[in-house]
This record gives sequence, structure tokens and C-alpha cells, in this order.
Amino acid sequence: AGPSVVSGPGENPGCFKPWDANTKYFQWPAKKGPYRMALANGFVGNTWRIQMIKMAKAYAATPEMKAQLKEFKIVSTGTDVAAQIAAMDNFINSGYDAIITLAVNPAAFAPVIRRANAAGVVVVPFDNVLDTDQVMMVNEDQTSIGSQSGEWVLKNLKAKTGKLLEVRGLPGNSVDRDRHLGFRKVAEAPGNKFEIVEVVGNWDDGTAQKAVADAVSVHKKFDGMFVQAGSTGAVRALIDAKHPMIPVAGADENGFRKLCAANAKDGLLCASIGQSPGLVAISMKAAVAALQGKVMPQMISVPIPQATHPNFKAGENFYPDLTDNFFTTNEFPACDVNLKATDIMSKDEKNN
Amino acid sequence: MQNAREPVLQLVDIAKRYGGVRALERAQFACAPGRVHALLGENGAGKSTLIKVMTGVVQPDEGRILLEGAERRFAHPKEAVAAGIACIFQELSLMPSLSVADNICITDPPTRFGLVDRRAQRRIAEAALARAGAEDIHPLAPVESLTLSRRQLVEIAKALARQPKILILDEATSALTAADVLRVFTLLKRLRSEGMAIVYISHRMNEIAELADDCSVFRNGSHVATFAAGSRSDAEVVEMMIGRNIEHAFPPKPAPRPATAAPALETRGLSWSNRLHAIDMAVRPGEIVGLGGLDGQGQREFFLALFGVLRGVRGEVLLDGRPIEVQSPKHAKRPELGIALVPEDRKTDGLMLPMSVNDNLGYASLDRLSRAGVLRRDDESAAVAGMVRRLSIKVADPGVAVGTLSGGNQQKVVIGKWLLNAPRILLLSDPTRGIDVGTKQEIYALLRKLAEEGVAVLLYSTDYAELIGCCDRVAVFYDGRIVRWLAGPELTEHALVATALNLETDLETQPENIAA
Amino acid sequence: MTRMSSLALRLRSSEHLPVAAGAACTLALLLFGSLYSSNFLSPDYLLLQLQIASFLGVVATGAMLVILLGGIDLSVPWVVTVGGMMSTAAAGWWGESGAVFAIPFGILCGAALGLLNGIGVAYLRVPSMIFTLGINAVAQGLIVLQTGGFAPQDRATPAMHLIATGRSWFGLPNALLVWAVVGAGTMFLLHRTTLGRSIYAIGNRERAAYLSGVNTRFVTLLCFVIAGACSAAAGVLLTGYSTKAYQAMGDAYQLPAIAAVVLGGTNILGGRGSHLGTVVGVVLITLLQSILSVMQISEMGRQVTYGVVIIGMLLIYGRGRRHSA
Amino acid sequence: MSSKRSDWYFRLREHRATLIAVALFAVLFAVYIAKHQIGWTVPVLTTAANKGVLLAVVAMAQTLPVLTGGIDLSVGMVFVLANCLASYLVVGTPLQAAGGVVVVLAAGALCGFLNGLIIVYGRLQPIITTLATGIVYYGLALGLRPVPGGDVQAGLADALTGALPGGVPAMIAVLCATVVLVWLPYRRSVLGRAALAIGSSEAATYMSGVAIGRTKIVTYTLAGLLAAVGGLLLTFVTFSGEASSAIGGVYTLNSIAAVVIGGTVLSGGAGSAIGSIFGAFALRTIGDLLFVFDLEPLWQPLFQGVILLTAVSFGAVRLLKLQNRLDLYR
Ligand SMILES: Nc1ncnc2c1ncn2[C@@H]1O[C@H](COP(=O)(O)OP(=O)(O)OP(=O)(O)O)[C@@H](O)[C@H]1O
Ligand SMILES: Nc1ncnc2c1ncn2[C@@H]1O[C@H](COP(=O)(O)OP(=O)(O)OP(=O)(O)O)[C@@H](O)[C@H]1O
Ligand SMILES: O[C@@H]1[C@@H](O)[C@H](O)OC[C@H]1O
Ligand SMILES: [Mg+2]
Ligand SMILES: [Mg+2]
Repeated sequence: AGPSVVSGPGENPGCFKPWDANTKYFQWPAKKGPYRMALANGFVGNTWRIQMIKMAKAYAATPEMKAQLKEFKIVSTGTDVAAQIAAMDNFINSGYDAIITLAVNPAAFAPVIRRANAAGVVVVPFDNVLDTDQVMMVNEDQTSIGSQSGEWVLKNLKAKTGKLLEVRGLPGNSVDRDRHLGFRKVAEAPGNKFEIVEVVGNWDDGTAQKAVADAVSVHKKFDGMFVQAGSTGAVRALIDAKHPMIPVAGADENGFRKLCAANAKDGLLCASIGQSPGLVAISMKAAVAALQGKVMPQMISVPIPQATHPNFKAGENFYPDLTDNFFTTNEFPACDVNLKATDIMSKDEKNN
Repeated sequence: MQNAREPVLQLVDIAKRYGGVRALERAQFACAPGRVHALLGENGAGKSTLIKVMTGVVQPDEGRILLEGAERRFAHPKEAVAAGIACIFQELSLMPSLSVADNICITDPPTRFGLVDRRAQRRIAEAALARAGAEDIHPLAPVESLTLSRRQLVEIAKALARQPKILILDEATSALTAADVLRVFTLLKRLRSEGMAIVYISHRMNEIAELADDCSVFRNGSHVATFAAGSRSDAEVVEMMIGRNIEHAFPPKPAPRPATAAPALETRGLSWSNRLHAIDMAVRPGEIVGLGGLDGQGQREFFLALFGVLRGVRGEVLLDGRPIEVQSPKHAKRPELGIALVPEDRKTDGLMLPMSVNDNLGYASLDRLSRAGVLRRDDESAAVAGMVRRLSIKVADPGVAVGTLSGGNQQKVVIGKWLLNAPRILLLSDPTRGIDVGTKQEIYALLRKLAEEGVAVLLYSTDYAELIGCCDRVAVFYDGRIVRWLAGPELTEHALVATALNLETDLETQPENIAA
Repeated sequence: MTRMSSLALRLRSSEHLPVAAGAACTLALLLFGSLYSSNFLSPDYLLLQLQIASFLGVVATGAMLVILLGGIDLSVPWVVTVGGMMSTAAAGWWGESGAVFAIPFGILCGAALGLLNGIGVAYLRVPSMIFTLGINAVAQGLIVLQTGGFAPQDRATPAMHLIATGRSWFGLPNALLVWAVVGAGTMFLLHRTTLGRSIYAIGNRERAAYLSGVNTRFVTLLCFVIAGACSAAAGVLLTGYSTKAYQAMGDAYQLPAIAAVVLGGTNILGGRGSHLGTVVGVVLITLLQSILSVMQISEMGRQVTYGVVIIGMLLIYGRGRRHSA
Repeated sequence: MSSKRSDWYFRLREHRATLIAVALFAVLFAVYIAKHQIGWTVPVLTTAANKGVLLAVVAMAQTLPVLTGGIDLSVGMVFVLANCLASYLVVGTPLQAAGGVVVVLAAGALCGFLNGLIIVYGRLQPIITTLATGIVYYGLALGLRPVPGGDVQAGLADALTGALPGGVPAMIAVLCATVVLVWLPYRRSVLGRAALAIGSSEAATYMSGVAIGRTKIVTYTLAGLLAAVGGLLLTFVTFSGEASSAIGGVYTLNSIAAVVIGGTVLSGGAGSAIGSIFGAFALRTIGDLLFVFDLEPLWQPLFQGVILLTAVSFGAVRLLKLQNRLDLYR
């Protein structure tokens, strides 16, 4: 079975914004609620994922969602793709209505999605999405994250030559590739003559920090930097090396924004552009809408949350009292997803 | 002159050096079909090295090997095996977790369709075990479940299964009891009559006398003499081996102590699992008490129980009349207990082979050689040097790995390690296994001296001559019980063998004063 | 001729060969790097490498003790994380006074996990490769729960930052001094104490060590405790370096630690090895990773080179002798 | 003494560890099925098999080197490399795909062969050799698949990940075929015997005149081959290739855990790939329990860790009745 392809416009386009003009629309036969929904997560060992899981639970507990859900089950299977596929199969076999998934490896999900379609189960991959137009997915545009970062860095350099440091993410991953390509497309656009030094930071603060420290001690001076994630560590390395402050485009970690705010006076210019764990909530909402038979865009583009110098505001887009590892954007007013940062991580946080 | 027939295997001018150590230097050797050729020499003389050369385990630095007149090189043991040379090595070459049958057929198992034919293999194993006189060993039993002496029989069966032209036994009987040795000898004599060439290494002179046709003596890696067996007296042979003659093998025994003297160590009704049953024993300071009987009758477990290794030991142990409960070897060796155990298997239980002689010798007495856990290395070197001298351990530099010493010298290191801790109760499990006559004599003298200094010595041995020559009294074990005490004139080989086989069970005749 | 060969033999059999050869490889690596950029030879760069090597060095010290015993500790990644996360959490729970206890508390938590490792390996006799893997999973579970459930503080205290990044003595990184102290302590432990002798003995033959009257299980336990403490201490250093603790911060330390120990000449099966060798191995691995990173070889090229260089160096000087039969 | 014992006593003794692993799996799986919403049905079994057989095959691969007293830390990476290769080669017509299968398996065997060569002729310890070659194989995989992608012959994949007419998961049949074609001949051959002998005592095996080098090389080659079988099967499950070091690491470590749970001692000389298969199944079922028990999501990693620890500590029960402490130190 699976969804039928219909013509737009779709439901609630403010929230479920189609990816681009060519995006198809899907419609599933309407089912009566409340629904049984599952979240099949892979890896759990980082703050983003923990925040995402807490977000999912918190969102499921909102009155709006609670009314729709008979059951909401979360399973994290680790980094083994086969285990995650088996978990999805299990949900399909057991008659769940919808499965939200953050895939270990999205290229691997074609067969299980076929089985889901056959069983009439709505599957919504988000964050790490698939290279396909056969599935309804929710994400931010990764290439655009890269290109926006590039544009911002270039704008703040005011020159078309110099040395840029690009800190890449986890090798072997499409998100890493897309952000990289987006950035390069801008930085290497005709007319630009940048020397770009590329190091691998694994999206991890410690690795990024070491890689940047090494690069700085060998290359001495960079004019600008783009960090996919692990931005706190990357900036920390600049500060430790007493490298002059430069424009840095990084992700939306709270620690990064704290550093940006604190060091702005010394010339640290930042763009903080990130992937929000709140994507999970939009995916849940989209799944419910699809189950209700609403017309949905195949690819839902979630606005890329960003904050740029000099707009870092404590308590508004970063939180001095919350952990450095916290991801700052959780609210999506257009979708009526309004979970406060302090609702996600504990309120009695004592970071200061 | 010594043999009419052409030699089947001949070694000419063999030299082998390990760094600065000359294990062999211009060594000569030849053996002929239908004859048993004994290799004699003290520990470290180069006997094992010579046979390793014959079997392709080590490659000589110089010299030639002639097999049936043609020059050969064995680059790998499998080449020697293929050439019909089978060897029972001093360090057994069995795979412990494999079954007896797997071990016997390891080199060349029978196959069907390229796979091991387990039925045929079992038949071969059974036949080989039967030839070795070990029908009682189950071919499917894993080797690790067998006692050392059984393993040695398996090793012999394994060599026989290859139908060799030349059979080499490097101290293959050292762990066997007299009864088993007898069986092996019958077999070897038959093989000899069938035309096999047999090379035999042993430190037991009586075995050589009984079996050998020819003898070659080695000293310091060189060939000293070859002669027909019986053409020289034992004393002459020993003198050739060690460069001096030996007067008495065993030191004189002192007069029996009065039974009233308080025992240093006493056990009352010591039992464990189903292996030890109500063992009563009392050893007075200054006494050497022997443990006799067939191998595996509970003697080792008795030692392990005293040394704190076994769990669930019942009965009482008294030290100087005080009841004690030994919790562990660590506890046993504390000065207030002063118990030491020289285990029989030096390779697995006694030594850390890759570590230095120094580290091994000092290891049981580190408490004495350290302060607050920090080693006093000068004290340690002095103590080690003293022990090397006292036991005349043949080692140039105590910094070398103990694994490079000859078997006998390794054994001395195990003994020395415990002597350094000044034990009051010394338990020895077959301590002269693989030790040459000269050294043996030194060890016997040493034990007697220790006894005179007040140490209570318990000696388990598979060598009846040793029990008779060395011990004041002997407790014969059978099936985890002491079936008989032998002392004084009663302590004869005949009595030992008979009681060991549990032929006489008239325990009533047991004189009270021996058991106490 | 004989003198030559006996010298060669001494060198081969002694523990100095890996140290000398490893140091030579390190120099070669630097010279090779300097073809790309002369800055690889600058004191700045070298001091930075030593600072960063200190984190790995502390982990490898613990890893080496366990390897000397004939074991292996696969719980490094999450015990490092526990060290970082728990020290900062302690600072959060107990406020001002917490900062004082933060570092010892983090290390203590690592030691506690090491204790569990030790109990499993020494007393339950589970192979270390498996038990420590389980402890790693448990540590991860605890940290996920702790972060998600209690939102602990994860900001490094000023003391941690100072220890990890400061340079208070002749411009030497403090982290390097920490490593030097840990290293000196380990060398003393291994070569001058009865405990050290027992570690080697157990690695060679635990059974013989036990029958020599040594509480081998306790010694094993102790080594795992020290290893846990070392991992956690590295976590604390790393926290100071990053100014925060975070999930999975120890992931990058497991394999390099093992590789460094082995490149330093320690026998992976236990019983043989010198701490100086491990130090050289750590420097070698750190430099190798750094040079490969900065030279911008493709990720594929980096991985292949990394693996090939490790094997190559071991083939040069780390080959086992044929067991002398 | 021992002659009183009958053959079956020794046979049982030999296979005791395997039987315990079977029992452990049976208990865990029974709990899983009992708590499962739809229980013992073809889809549930097929899902479990698709996941379980992957690890089982890699665990078989790991068993071979472990039996010789070695270890192969590169199995996970060969698994990943084979997956990446297969995502290019096992495509097109069934015939082309079959050719691809052969190439993938050959590549895996080649990786194993290289491991063996370095271990035997380079005289390096297996653990460190394969740690390093694993990094190299991962690098190659990354070269093949910088990002996940590729495809696989769908007919073949669907057939192998589905169920056979009788309702038996096809993967189980594949596993049985692997056992019959690789493990049983190996175990019963002269070579497999020699491998066990090496694990039991390498020096004794050498002195017995057994070709040690050849045995080890074949053993590591077969391990590479089996790891590649696993990678191939993964491709059939995922229809794509991915160079993930995380997956490589997970399979390597889990394969070792499976081998241990399956009763093969890490020091070598005794054990069986059959035990490892059930060890792998047991491990996988532990993961499945998450699905049938309602656990707080953030408690799940801890739960899995604790169960894993419990499973591997299971053997410690025997220590309770240990009478001779020397048995601790074998
Ligand atoms: N692998 C080795 N490395 C260094 N030295 C060795 C090695 N093997 C043997 N040796 C030395 O060679 C000499 C001869 O040893 P070998 O084992 O042949 O003596 P043996 O006559 O068999 O003595 P035993 O009667 O004690 O068994 C000894 O000094 C020994 O230390
Ligand atoms: N003295 C020895 N004791 C134990 N193992 C040994 C000894 N000498 C060599 N080996 C082992 O033998 C292996 C290689 O030896 P060798 O090259 O002789 O192989 P091989 O048995 O001849 O096999 P093939 O000729 O079939 O390749 C190594 O793994 C090494 O560990
Ligand atoms: O999208 C990424 C997410 O998948 C990972 O777990 O954490 C960092 C994010 O950028
Ligand atoms: Mg000898
Ligand atoms: Mg060869």
C-alpha cells in the first residue's frame, strides 16, 4: 500500500513546509485515533540524542499529543544498523501505526520502509534522512547549513583571499558530506581565492579541539573557520592558542554561544547555525497528521535556527545556566511546539 | 667395537650456541638399530639440545647429521618426524585440552574424504596405548584430566603410533612410578628386539644399567666417551659425568627420634572431597618423612591441603601443637607458619620461565627482601647470589631468563626460591625429577642438613630408592588414605611396591611408634 | 664478531630496543612531517603535542598495567567519560567546597569502576576482554541516565583547567608534569616494589605466582583499580582541556592506548614491557595522529597509513622471537 | 580410573559449554517470545533471524582464530569492507550478482590471508596485527563508500531475508549452510585439529611436527571469509553499503562476547563455533528484550549493559563449587 501521491497544498504549511517547489505530496488513508506510535532511535551516547529523547517524551505528554496517542514507545538500539532495522520490523509486526526514526544509516532503510508501506505503517525518518523521495521525512537542509555558514564567514571576512579552517564531522556520513559540499560551493565560488585547510573533528568537542590546536600550531594563522559541530572545542582551541579572534561559523551548542557572547568584545564573530533535537517533535506531529489522512509534503523542511553576532541574548537564544552541551533551539512556534529549554533539561541545573 | 651394525643416525661435530652459552661443541653421536643408546651427563651437559638437533627443533650452528649414511637437515620437527624419528621430549609435547586419541594421532591422523576418521583414529590410539601398557587410559579423555605419569605414558604411545625407526626418550620415565617403569622397559626391550634404534636419557643409573647397550657421556656440551654398557663401573661413569666421584648417594640417617618429641606438624583426620580420607600424620622437627605409593593416590592433594590451596578441608592441622587453618599459600609462607611447597611441575607451577633467575629466586621471599613494599635490591642480589652458590646453580648471570637453564638447574631454582624464605615445614613434591646424580646427592645432603637445623621435611617421590635412602619414615598412600607406615629395616623396595599396590592390608601389624 | 652479536643479542632481548627504535621512529616521523611544514619542528608544536600526549599517556599507563598482567581493559572510553562527568558533577553538587573534591571524586569514581572490573576479572574469573566490555556498557548507561535524568553540572573547575592547559613551570605544560609524575610513580611501582614484581610474575604465570604465596587476585584487582583511576584522571584532564565534560569524550582513547603500549614494546600477552617504552609509544601515536590530521590526507588515506605504519613499526622491532623450544 | 567412564561422558564433557549456551539462548528467547505481542509467528522469527544470523556468522569467524589461541580484531572491519564491496558488486542480473558474491567472499578471504601472513611470517601477535589491519580495512571501506549508498540484487536479498515455504527464516538456512560448508569440514579436518592443538599448546604442537604456519594462515583466511559472508548478508538486509567504524567495532566486540558466552575459552584449544552461534543469538535476544519490556528510554543502555555483564559472569557460578583453588589458574 503506502501513501498515494496527491497534489498540494498540504496541511499546515507554516509548520510542514515543503522542501522546495518540486516536493511531492503524500496522503495516507485516514485512521481513527488514538494511535500507537514508536520512536526507533539508534545511538544514544551524546547529549543531542538524550535531549531529543527527553524532548520526544515531553512532547508526547503535551495535551495536544496525549489526546492522539494511545501508546508511545521509545527504543534505542545502538550503532548497529541491523538491530535498528529489526526494531522497526518488530514495531511493524506488532501493529504500530507510526514509527518515527532517527536512522543509523538512512541508505539502509529501503527494505524496511517497503515492509512498512505494505503494512500501512507511517514511517517518518528525521535528522539523518534518506536519499529518496518515497518516504515522508523531516529535516533541516544540511547543504544549506553548509552554504549559509560559508556565506556568513565570507561576508565577515570582507576579502576574497586568506586561509580558512574547515572542521568536518564524522567521516562516512551523508550529513558531513552535505554540509561540506554546501560550504565549499560558497567558499570556492569563482572569484574566491581561499586556501582551505580541512581537519576532521568527528562532531566531537575534544577531537575538534585537538584538530584545531594542531592546525593552528602548524599553520599559525587562519582568517575564518567553519565547524560542523564540536564548535565549543574548536573555539576553545583558538582561545588556548591565543589565536586572534576571527569569524567562526559553528553549530548551535550552548557552550559555543556562551563563548561567542563572552568573547565578542575581543573580536570573536559567530554564526551559530544548528540542527535542533526538536525535529523529533515536528516528526511526531507530522506522523499524527499523516495518520489522520491529511495531505503532507514528502519532504518537510524545518527552518534552520540560527543566531549571529551580535544577537546572542542570554536566556533567549542561549542559557548561561545550562550545560555547554545543550542544544539551544527547541521551540518551533509555527508548529505550536513550545517546549522551554528548561523543560527539557532539568530545571535545577547548576551550571554557572 | 660397540656395535656391529651400521649407525642409522649419526651426528658429526655438532655445535650449538645460545648467545655466549655453548650448549654443544664438536659433539659426536651415533646410534644403531636394535640397540638402546644411553645419553649421560649432568644437568646442562647438552643432552636435550643434542636431541633437539636430531629432531629438527633447533638448527645446529655447525656440524652434519647423517641419516642412514645420507646427509640431512631438519629445518622443522615435521621433517624429522617424516624421516622416522620420534621423540619424547623432556618437556612433554602434549596438547592438554585435546583428547588422548587426538594427541596420539596429531601428526598424521587417519582420514576419510579428507576429514579425520575418528573411528580409525580411536583404534590406532587404543592399539598404541595398549603397546605402551596403558590400556586403562580412555582414548577420549582430555589429556589435562590425567596425572603426570599417565601423560607420560600417552606421550610414549604417541611416539609409538608413528612407527618410528628411531625412538628418543628424554627423561621419559622421570615421572613414572616403578611399576610403570617396569612396563615401559618391557616394551622398550621388545622394540629393541624388533630392530628399533632407541636413544635413552635418564638420570637414574639403575635404569641405564638395566636397559642400555651403549652409553655416551657428555660434559659441558662436548662428547666425553662412548662405551658398551657394563664396561665401566657406576662410579667411573659418574666421575666422567661430573668430573669427580661420589662416595655415598645418600647421607647417613640419624638415629630415630624419640616419639615423645613434640611434632612440628600434625594432622588429625585430614579429609578433602573424596580424594583424602582421614589422614593422621605427625612430623617432628628434624625428621624427613616420605610420602610413598603409586602416583595420584592423594599425596599431592595432601600437600595442597597443608599449603592452603584446597577449599573445604576437614580435620585438624596443628603446628607446634597449635591448631591452624591455612587459608592460602600467602598465609602458609608467613613466618609464624613457615610452610613451603616445592611443586612438581616446575614449568607451570614453579617458575615464571621468561623472568630472570634473580626474579624467580627472590619471588617467594619478597617480604623479607623489601621494606614497606619497596624492594631492597642489594639484599635481594646478595641473597640470590648466595643461593646460586649454595645450590651450585649453573648460570652465568642471574639476570637471564630462567627458561634458558637446563631442566635440572631450573629445578634447583624452584627449591632455592623456597629455601630463601627459611621454611620450618618443607613440602617437596618429586623435587629431584630430572636432576643429575651429582645434584641429587647435593639435594639429599641439603635436605638432611635442613632437617638437622630443625626443619620438618615431607618428601613425596616417585623414586623408591630416594624414599628409602632419604627418609626416616615413609607413609604409603593408597586411594587417599595412608595404608601403611614403613621405617627402619621395614623400609625396602619390596615393601614399598607391595604396599603401594595395596597387596598387604594387614594394618593391624602397624607398629605404633612409626605412625605417631 | 661474537662481541658484536652478543651486544646485538642483549639489545634484542632487553627492553631498550623498543624504546630506542620507537624514539628513532618518532624522529623520522617528525623529519618527514617537516617536509610538509617546518612548523612541525617548532617548540610550540612539540610542546602542544606533549601536552595532548599527556592525556593519552595517563590512559596508557593504566592500560599498560593491565596488559602486563595479561589482561586488557576495554572500558576506557566510558570510564574516561565517567571521570570527567563525575568530577564536574561533584563540583556542581557541593558548590564551592565541591570544587575541592571535584578532581579526587572523579578519579574515585573511575577507581570504583576499575574495582568492578577487578572483581569480575580476578574473582569471578571472567576474561578481561569481556568483563571490561560489559563495564564499559554499564558506565555508558550510567552516564546517559545521569545526564538525562539529573542534568549534572559539566563545566570544568578552574583547577582542572589550570592543570590541563596551564604552563606554570618553565613553560612546560602542567599536563605534561602530571604525566611525568604518573609515569615516575609507575616506573617506581614496576621496578622497585614487590607489587611491581608481582605484576610481571602474574603476567608470566599466575599459577606459579599464586603458589609462591602471592595474593594474585588482589594484585590483579589493584591494577584494574589503578587503570580505572588513570582513565578517570585522563577524563579530568580532558575536561580541563575542553573546559567541560561531555558524553563519549573518551571514545578516541581506547585503540590508541593499546597501540601505544604495544608499540612501546610491552608484550600484549603480558609479563614483559617497560613504562619508558609506553611513553615513547604514546608520543609516537600522538604525533602520527597529529601529522596525519594536519597533512590533510583523505580520511581513507589517513586510516590506511595509520594502520600500515603501526604494522610496519612492529615488524621492524616488535617481532616476537620464535618460542625457544 | 577413566576407563570406567563411557564414551558419552567424554562427549558430553566436550560439548558441555555449547549446551549451556544453547540453554541460555533458549531461556532468553522463551522470555522474549512469551512477552511479545504476537509471539511465535513467522514475521517475528524472521526479524529475529535476520538480525541474529549476521552476528552469528561473524562470531563463527571469530571462533576460528580464538581456537588457535589468537584473536581477530579485524572481523568487524572485514565485515564492513565486504558490505561496501557488495553494495557495488552484488547487483544486476542474478548471474552478475553471483559473480559479485564470489568476489566479495574472495576479498574477505584475502584480508584474512593477509592477517595470517603477517601473524605467521611477521611473527606479530594476532591481537595487535588485526587491530592494525582492521584500521586499514576500514580505510579501504571508506574509500569505497565515503557516504552510505549503493544497492543490492533485490531478488536475492528478498529471498534471503524472507522466510522459506515452511515458515523457516531463510537466514537460518544460510547459517546452516555456512556451518555445513565451512565449520564442520574445518573442525573435522586435519587442519582444524591442528588449529585446536595450537591453541592448546603451540610449543607442543610445533614439537609434534605439525605445520603451524599453514594452519594459522588457513584459519585466519577462513575467518576473513566468514566475516565477508556476514558483510554480504548485511548488504541483503540493508540494500546498501556503509563504511561505519562504529559498526565494525560493535561487531568485533560482540563477536568476542558471543564466542565467550558460547563457551570457547579465549586462550584457545577448546570450543566450538556452534556455541558461538548460540552465544550470538543470546546476545541479540538481550537486545530484543528492550522491545518487550517497557523500559524508560534513558534506562535502556544501562539495562543492556547490566544484562551483558550478567550473561558473561554466568560462568562464575562454577567457582562456587570449586574445591581446588589451583583450578582458578589454568
Ligand atoms: N634456548 C636456550 N637459550 C639459552 N641457553 C640455552 C637454551 N637452551 C639450552 N640452553 C643452555 O644450553 C645448555 C645445555 O642445555 P640442555 O637442556 O641441553 O641440558 P641437558 O643436558 O638436557 O640438561 P638436563 O639434564 O638438566 O635436562 C645449558 O647450559 C642451557 O642453559
Ligand atoms: N620452537 C618453536 N616453538 C613453538 N612454535 C614455533 C617454534 N618455531 C616456530 N614456531 C611457530 O611456527 C610458526 C611458523 O613456523 P614455520 O614457518 O616453521 O611454519 P610451518 O609449520 O613450517 O608451516 P608451513 O611450512 O606450512 O608454512 C610460527 O607461528 C611460530 O610461532
Ligand atoms: O544531527 C546530529 C545528530 O544526529 C547527532 O547525534 O548529534 C549531532 C547532530 O548534529
Ligand atoms: Mg635435558
Ligand atoms: Mg615452514
